Amino acid sequence: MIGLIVLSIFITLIILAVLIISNEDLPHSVILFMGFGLGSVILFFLFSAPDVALTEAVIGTGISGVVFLVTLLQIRSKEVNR
Amino acid sequence: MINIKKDISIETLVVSLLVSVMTIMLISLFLNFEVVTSSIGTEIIGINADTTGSANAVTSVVTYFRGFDTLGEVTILFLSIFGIGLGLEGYKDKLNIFAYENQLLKTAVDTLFPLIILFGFYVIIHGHLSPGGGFQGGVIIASAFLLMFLAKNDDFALNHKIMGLIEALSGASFILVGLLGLLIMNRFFDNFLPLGTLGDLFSGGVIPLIYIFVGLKVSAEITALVEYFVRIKDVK
Amino acid sequence: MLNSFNQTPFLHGVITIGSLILLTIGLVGALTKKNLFKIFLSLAIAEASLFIYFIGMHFEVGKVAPIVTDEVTKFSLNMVDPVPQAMILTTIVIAIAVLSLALSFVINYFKLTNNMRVNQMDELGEGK
Amino acid sequence: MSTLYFVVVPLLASFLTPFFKDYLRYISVALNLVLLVFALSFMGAEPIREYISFDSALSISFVLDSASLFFIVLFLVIMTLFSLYHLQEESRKDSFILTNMLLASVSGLVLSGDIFNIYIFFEIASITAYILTSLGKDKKAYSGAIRYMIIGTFASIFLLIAIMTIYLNIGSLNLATIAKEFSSINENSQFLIILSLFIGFGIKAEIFPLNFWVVDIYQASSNKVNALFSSILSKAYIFVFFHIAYMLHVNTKYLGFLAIIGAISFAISELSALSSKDLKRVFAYSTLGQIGVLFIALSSHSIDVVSGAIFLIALHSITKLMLFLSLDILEQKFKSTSVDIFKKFNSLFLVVIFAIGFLSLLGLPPFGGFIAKLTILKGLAGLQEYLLIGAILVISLIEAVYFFRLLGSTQSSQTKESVEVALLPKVLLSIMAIAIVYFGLFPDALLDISKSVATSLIGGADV
Repeated sequence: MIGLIVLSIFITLIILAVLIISNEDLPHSVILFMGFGLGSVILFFLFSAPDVALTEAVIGTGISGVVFLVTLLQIRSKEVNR
Repeated sequence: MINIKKDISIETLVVSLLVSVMTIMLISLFLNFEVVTSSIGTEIIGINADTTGSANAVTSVVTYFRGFDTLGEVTILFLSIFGIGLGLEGYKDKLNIFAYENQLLKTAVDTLFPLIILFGFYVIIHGHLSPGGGFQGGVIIASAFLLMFLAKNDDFALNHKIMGLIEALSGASFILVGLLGLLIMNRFFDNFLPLGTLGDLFSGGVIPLIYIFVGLKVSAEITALVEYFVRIKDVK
Repeated sequence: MLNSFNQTPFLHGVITIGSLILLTIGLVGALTKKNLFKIFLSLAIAEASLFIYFIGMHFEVGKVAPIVTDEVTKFSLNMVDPVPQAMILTTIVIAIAVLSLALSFVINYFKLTNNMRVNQMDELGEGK
Repeated sequence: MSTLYFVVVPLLASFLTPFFKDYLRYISVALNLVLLVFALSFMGAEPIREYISFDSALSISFVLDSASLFFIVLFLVIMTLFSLYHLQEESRKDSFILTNMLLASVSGLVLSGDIFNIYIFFEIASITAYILTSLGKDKKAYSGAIRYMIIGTFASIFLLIAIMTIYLNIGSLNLATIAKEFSSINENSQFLIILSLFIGFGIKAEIFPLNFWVVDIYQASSNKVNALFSSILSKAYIFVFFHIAYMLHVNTKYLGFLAIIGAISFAISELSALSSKDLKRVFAYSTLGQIGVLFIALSSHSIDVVSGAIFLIALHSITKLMLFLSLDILEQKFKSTSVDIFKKFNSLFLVVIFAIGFLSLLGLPPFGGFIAKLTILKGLAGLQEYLLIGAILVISLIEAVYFFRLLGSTQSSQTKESVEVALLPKVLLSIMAIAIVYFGLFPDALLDISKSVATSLIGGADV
């Protein structure tokens, strides 16, 4: 079944990527981006690469999500103040 | 969500067309070739058990065969967090941007914090036996500190002197392990400790040692990164 | 019929086409979007697609992770290539380092100018 | 005697920065001098290939042949002069860490014999450059740094594509192995690898059509940073690109393409420089022009021409360092880098320095630049590339227009302000000026070295 699972994950990832880029709402895109990271974590796990999966989970999804969100918060707080 | 009128301009169309043509060329190219069956990776799998004594071949590539890349990687992390610090230092303030209190989180974090730290060290120390290692464990430790920042706002402060010391010493020790290899075995990062039995916690020669230093450095650095980002406050 | 879906060539085909489409989406996004935040998101997607491609192409159906455990008791050629995994591990860390540096610059720039759009960054140029 | 010290010692020093406190500037000078002596001790030795951690191509290797040694020595000389110039200022943590990182990364770039390791050093050098650009901490600096990061991420994506295609096709990362196997893989993959390498390194080596961003970055950065960019960073990228190109025995039709691109780059940059009103931009355009000449010469696949290019690299590095540091003195006085400040300052010393720099860049006797251009033109004549010779000569005339215009404006009758140059910069600038004149009058020693460097660069994978 691995072929079909990989295919469906790829389709999800492509839809997510289009949504991330075309979305007008920035926080929305960041959440979707973390979902994108989760999808790639599953892919890495399926590809017998648990090390990379773990790294992508903690770094690619966790920390980069935090960094993106905090950047947004910074920009938002300023825009509200303006 | 997709606003066709606004999103699709001539520029977008041209760029999309060009990149798509490139992609189709790449796809037709990549679909045609066979991945080589014998690579340096397969050779490494063949000799790994005897040369490094690490049960995780990825770890032995990261810390031993391509240990110098890992040094570069640690350097990049160090450098970029240094750069972030240079820029954001001026905005640093005691208040953090999460200006709300969550009593539940506040209570839970006291139990969770040591557990997460413990888990982080577990991942670091078992880097040569199971998936994980210095980078992953280091980031897990840093995430415990992130939780602290979220829960306790101003009540939680890091001692920057100790952080800087950990960072400097672990980075320097990482290089010194390499230099010891150069002095004893005449090759940088070469193993100068007994290998032990494959699969034991105390095995793999210098690999656990290197991963501990990498883990300490990464955790200190990512914690600093998170702190810089979380504690930015408008100066005005 | 269903069996052919589980063969390595089909899998590699899916990985190639899928990740290159992701790469295209990322590059197009980076080239056409005007918001700095969106540009760096798109670049992150483009990089992630390369990681997926590289790991995926070294996987073949039935191969296991290159780790000796209780079930897999010795190193054999039925394991996936560890070198690409080590390379991608390194590259993921580099990518997040570069990304967070970029975002810190964006924060600094925004605090100075209140501007997030790349086409309005007109500080540099002839006579400025 | 490990070649690794060139990379590891600066890294160790920058990791240990918190312990050095106020002595950073002295440590910086000492470190550069020690490494320079260490590098000179390799002079005349046989090429060395050193494997790190494991004695086969499974591990990373460093290669020290006369080409990489030449570049290491050149970078160390520049860095030593730069750190000496820095002695007059306070010790600063940021400049210490960044210069050391820059030194480590460019040394790694030229020494490494492993394509993925080159990528790592490429990234270290890039990040250092981003931070150096942002050091000004104002709108301009951040705007420049953000642009640099966007374009730099594109470069690293393409470099990654090249490395992945290489590993998928050849199954090795060692440059020597790749060089052996490269001709046996399929044509399309070869083309893809070369194209991706060209885009990846071309962006960083500042070559047309990938150099539209460079001038803005130079304008955003301070003069000292520009001196480093122009005399160290771009040279390292150019060397690595041509090193890999020659190792892979790239088809001559691709090399011909590079020569044409070089000529276009030269022409466009010099034409843009004519209308530029900002000295930083003028010097940046001039750097781009010289890089165009270097691309013409380096892609010729002939030892005579390439040795001229190596000579030009050495001369151009020293000249640009001198010019940017002199501009730095002027900027500190006038707080501006507009071309108008050339009419305002009154200092015979600086006029002489600028004159030597400009005339050497133009390639007029008796300065070093003349010998470099003469060698390149002679070699090209030997190859019967008369079109390229004509192009170089015609475009040099354009170059002459704006350089003489700048020199002429120093003699204008406007009211002048005298500029005092402190002793240390005066000595350093004089040393560089004397070096330029010296290499113009007695070029033989450097020409011999250039020839051996060119031989080992073109010979490629023979270590």
